[in-house]
Amino acid sequence: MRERGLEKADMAEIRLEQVRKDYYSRKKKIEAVKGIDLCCRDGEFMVFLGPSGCGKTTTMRMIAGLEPITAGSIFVDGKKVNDLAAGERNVALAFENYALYPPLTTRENIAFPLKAKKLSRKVIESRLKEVASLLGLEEVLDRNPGRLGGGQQQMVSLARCLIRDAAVYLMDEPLSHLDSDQRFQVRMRLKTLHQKTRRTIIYVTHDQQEALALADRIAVMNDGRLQQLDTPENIYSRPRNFFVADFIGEPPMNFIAGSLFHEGNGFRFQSEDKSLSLPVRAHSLSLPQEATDGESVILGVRPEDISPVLSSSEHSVEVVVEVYESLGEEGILEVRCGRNVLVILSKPRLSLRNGQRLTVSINPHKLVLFNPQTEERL
Amino acid sequence: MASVSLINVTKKYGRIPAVSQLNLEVKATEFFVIFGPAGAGKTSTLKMIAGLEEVTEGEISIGDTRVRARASDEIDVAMIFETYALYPHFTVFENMAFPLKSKYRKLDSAEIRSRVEDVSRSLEIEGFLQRYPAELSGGQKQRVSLGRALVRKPRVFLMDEPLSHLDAKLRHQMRRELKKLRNKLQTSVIFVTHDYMEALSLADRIAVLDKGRLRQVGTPDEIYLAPEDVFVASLFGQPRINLVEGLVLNQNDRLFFSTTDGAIVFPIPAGLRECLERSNLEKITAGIRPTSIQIIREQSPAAVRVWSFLSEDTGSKHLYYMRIGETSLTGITESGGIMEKPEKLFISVETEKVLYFDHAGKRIREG
Amino acid sequence: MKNRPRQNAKDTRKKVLIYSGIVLFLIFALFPIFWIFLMSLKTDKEIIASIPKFFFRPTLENYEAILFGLKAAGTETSRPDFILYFKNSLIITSGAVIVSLLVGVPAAYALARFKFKFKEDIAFTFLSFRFAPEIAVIIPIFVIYRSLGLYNTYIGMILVYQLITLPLIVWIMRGYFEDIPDSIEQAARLDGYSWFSIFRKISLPLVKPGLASTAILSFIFAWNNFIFGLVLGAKETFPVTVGTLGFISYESVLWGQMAAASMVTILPEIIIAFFIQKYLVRGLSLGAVRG
Amino acid sequence: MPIKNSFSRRAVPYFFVLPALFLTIGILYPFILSLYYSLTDYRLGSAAIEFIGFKNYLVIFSSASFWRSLGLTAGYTAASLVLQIGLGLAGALLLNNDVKGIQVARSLIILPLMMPPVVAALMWKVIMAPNGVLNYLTGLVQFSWLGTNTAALPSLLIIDTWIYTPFVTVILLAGLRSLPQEPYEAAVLDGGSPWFIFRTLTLPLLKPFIFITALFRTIDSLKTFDIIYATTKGGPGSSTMLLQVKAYFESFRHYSMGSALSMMMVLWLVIFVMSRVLVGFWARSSRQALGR
Repeated sequence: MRERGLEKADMAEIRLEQVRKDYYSRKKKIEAVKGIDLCCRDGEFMVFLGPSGCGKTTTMRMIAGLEPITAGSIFVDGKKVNDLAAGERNVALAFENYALYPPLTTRENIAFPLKAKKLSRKVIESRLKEVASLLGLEEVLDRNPGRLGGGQQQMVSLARCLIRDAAVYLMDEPLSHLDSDQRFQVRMRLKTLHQKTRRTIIYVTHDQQEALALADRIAVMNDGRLQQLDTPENIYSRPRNFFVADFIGEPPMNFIAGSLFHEGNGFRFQSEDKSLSLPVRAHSLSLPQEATDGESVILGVRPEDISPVLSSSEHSVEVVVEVYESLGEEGILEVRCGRNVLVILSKPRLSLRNGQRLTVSINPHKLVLFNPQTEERL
Repeated sequence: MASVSLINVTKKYGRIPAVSQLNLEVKATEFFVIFGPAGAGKTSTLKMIAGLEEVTEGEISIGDTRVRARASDEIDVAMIFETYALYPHFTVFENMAFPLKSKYRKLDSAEIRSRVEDVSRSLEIEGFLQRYPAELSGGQKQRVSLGRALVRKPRVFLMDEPLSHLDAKLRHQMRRELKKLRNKLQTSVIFVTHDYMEALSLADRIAVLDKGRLRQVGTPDEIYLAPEDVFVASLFGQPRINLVEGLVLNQNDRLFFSTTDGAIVFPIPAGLRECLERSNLEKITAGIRPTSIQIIREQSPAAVRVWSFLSEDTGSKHLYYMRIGETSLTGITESGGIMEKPEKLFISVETEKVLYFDHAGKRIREG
Repeated sequence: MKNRPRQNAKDTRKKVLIYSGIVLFLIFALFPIFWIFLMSLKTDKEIIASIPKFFFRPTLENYEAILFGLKAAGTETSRPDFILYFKNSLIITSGAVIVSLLVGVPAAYALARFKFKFKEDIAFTFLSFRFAPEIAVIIPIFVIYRSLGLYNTYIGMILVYQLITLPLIVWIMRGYFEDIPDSIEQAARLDGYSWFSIFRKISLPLVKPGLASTAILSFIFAWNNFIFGLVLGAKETFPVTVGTLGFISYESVLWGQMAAASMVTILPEIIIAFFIQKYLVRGLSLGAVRG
Repeated sequence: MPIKNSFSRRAVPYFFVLPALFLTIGILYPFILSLYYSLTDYRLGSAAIEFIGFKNYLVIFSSASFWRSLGLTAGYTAASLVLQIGLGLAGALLLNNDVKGIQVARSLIILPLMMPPVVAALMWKVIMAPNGVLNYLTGLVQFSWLGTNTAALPSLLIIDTWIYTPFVTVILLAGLRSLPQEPYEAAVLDGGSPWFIFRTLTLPLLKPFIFITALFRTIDSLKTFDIIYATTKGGPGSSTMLLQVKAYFESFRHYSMGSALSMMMVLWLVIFVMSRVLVGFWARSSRQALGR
């Protein structure tokens, strides 16, 4: 083995072709992953994002070789690895539940993969130092995992993954047990490390913020299927379907059911209860090529694209304040407009009373329309 | 509806004090949040109010009755537990009816039924009344535990991190629902949390605890805008407030803040002058919230040149991690696009929003 | 680990090794029982045959002999007493378990839930019964029983069997009670209930499965006891364990009947043992291992 | 009123333990009595009891047969511990493989454990009889396993091992099944060999379970009585005369209760010390297994 630090070692491109996973629970077949095709490029930071039970962890475990693949193929750097055992695939994995070796000290835990490969003590020591300082673990190296907090244990697990010289680094919710301060810190370091070393990373999380912040590309998954694979920016502003739009963003996107009517060279959207009416023109994020008058659609608009205004305009609506939260950095406003409830991200410390009437303007450039049947974006 | 007062309350486990010399006065119908990091003594305080834990020293009273240890059954407060604490062998209905059947209430079954049904309708759990807790999702369990407290119409509600086990989306949504509910509820609520957003959103007043000691009591605005010390300032806001050490400079009879290496210099508001001069402070710490840092693309007189080594796009916000000399800063903007690689930027600081702390971490106030 | 993707010759070889190991282990564990079962179906002549027989014509006469006292061919005496011993065992064992439950379950609850003075000392005292050599206690009890007239009585036996059942029930049940989250009982306190009603309405129903299995396990342990019956009882109160030994006397050894008696003795235990398998580990280790 | 109230609240725990406490005191009384009798010349049937101090102890300590008995007991315990833990661990590792039909094997293995030791011993007595099936299977002719001086104790060990190995297996299996799966997955991914993993992971994690079984087995082995009474009754000669058996004959055959009880007090002390030691090992290994 060559002597080197944490810089990138091997080329690695991960390709999944129609990968499926079924398992049986009480004789009932459960389809955990229903055919996934994706390619994680060499040096890419890819995030698998989705709610719990969406198949993201299962997919990652199949890449690692910890779960047999029901159907389909997985390629690492062009080589099919379906039949390789986990130990032979040269992948490193940081487990969500740490998976530390309790009888060993932190130092021994982190060094374990290198010791198992019988690297020289000098190499182990120098890499250990580098990883420990990256994750701020120098102080706890001689303690056993049981004496560390959940966050620190998770750091140790991450360190044990990063110290390796693997083709691909898999990380399963590696920041989930950190407090929010640490999470910002480690997120920043991880991203900086990736920008420096360009290792191939597949990162699993259910936290959309984390995904947006870290990923080169995000694979949004739900119900065992890939929903969208794209850059964070596109995922956020051009969600392919209803699920992606709803899952990404906090507070989540507002959805209003209604219909489209022709107007000028565009359309006018009217909500079902007629309380809300907005022009939808070419500058919106989605515009149907053609639509019959009265075609039902779902209008989506993000909370930060609605803002209280003083005077009404073409893009404004009248609403009634239901709840106003001042959260320091920002304010969240929940308002009612007919039968629709809208959540608005606003400035903090507005003086608003419950039941107060308010005019809000909706950014016409950021409107998204969905087909209510297919739930796809128009 | 009753006030709650804690006078010099201390709680020790063995010799280790979990709560020391705590004085709190919760007014009737107030929504009072006890906030602090893990190990601050929040839950111990709540359990002492409920009579579930013995008070080592001091006195707690609800209305005009003094709380005695081990007399939790008598004191008529309702508590919502972090883990919900539903009775696993009872249905949802039986869970909610249980407090109404105790010897202190003993309502007749028609009354019990109507109360349970009313509350479950308002919480939208009327469809689950015959289910067992094991068959419910986390959010539903949370509602049932809320319902079990609401049917009682107790004098005080105690809530121990009731939202902490919900996933982020549901948690934010339930927080707003709780806020709506709170407007209807004319009862005092003592709510324990470590989530600063819950504290700011829900509270009439917040008490910040640290290692069993009270750091500050105040309205959410007071706590956020005028924190007593560095500790309180850094607990509220995400990412957390930038703490920059530096010196007070006097130039042309105006006071300036300058980092020790002189890389960032900005004026100190005139109002603080008197205090700074009186206490003769030289070394101070400036607390700059990430939101008070503006990223600007071009040079201007007020601009500071920084090296931004990383930026993150989290949808509605952009985070910039920066370095200026020996100082690290984090900034948030609502827009600005993402940098592909590290680059030089200019920032300006909203100087009127900067907080200043002395060497002991106390905030320097006007006058 | 469990399902490695690759299926190859190495895996097959490993499987063969595992299976042969398990089979060997099972033979070691089950052959004696199997052999005695065969024996109980043989005539005494077949039993003492110099070359043991694996194939023979089974007969139920040993069972008839011990259960109905019928004189079987080739045997000198019959032992209808066995029924009495079986009944004795049932009475003593159930009695001991019931007394231990009534007394031990509340104690276990207190040890699990409350903080009070001498708590750990009390708990350790229960446990120390398990450590003491039986003869050390049995001699003074023998003396006391003689003077109080408890010797060779059911009550006396039930009392002395507390040495077996009480520590078992207190220690195992303590663990089950400790498993109930504190907050559930605290919720019930705040809902306006006294400790006694909480014990009755919340805690006890929640440990029901543990309670049942613990009762069964202590039943088995009591049933298996030998020395108390041997020393403190006589024919009227001998349990089956002592009774079975009676088939071997100086005059004769009734092999077949002894085998049949053994089978009848262990049958009820084997049947109920299957029902509490899930809880077995916990019981066997007095709650130290939460299997 | 408040004072009384507070008193009754404090008393709640004692209400729960009280019945058990009474019973315990009832049981404790004979324990104390046995300690007292061991300091007397008490003989069954004789009316007068004289306090003789430590004379009984002095007598047994100067008696070769007592030391021999104590030695046999210790040797028997040590041997059974090694045999049973070794075999039990092997069995547990075997049964921890998730192959088809394993559930059945796991259920069957507990059968010997459920059996009264006396009955189990009787079964083996039949099997080990000179014309028994064991001789037939091993090809020995008219060998008396339990009736030969040198073979009797090892034969008892076989019986003991047969009865109690399932106990060790069941507990260690539960231990193995309770070990977290993820560290093993991590170790496999990290490329550790099976032996490396067993040594660095499995063994340290399993230690607390091993010590807890060792604790129970040690206590029970030191007290072995039933299986010896059912088979050899201490013979032939005194080759299987473990302490409790010796004390039984001393008291209920020779009626010298005082002397028997003094032996039991010594045994009790040995049990107490051994269990303290093992509990200490157990606590330390638990801490290590939890990584503290």
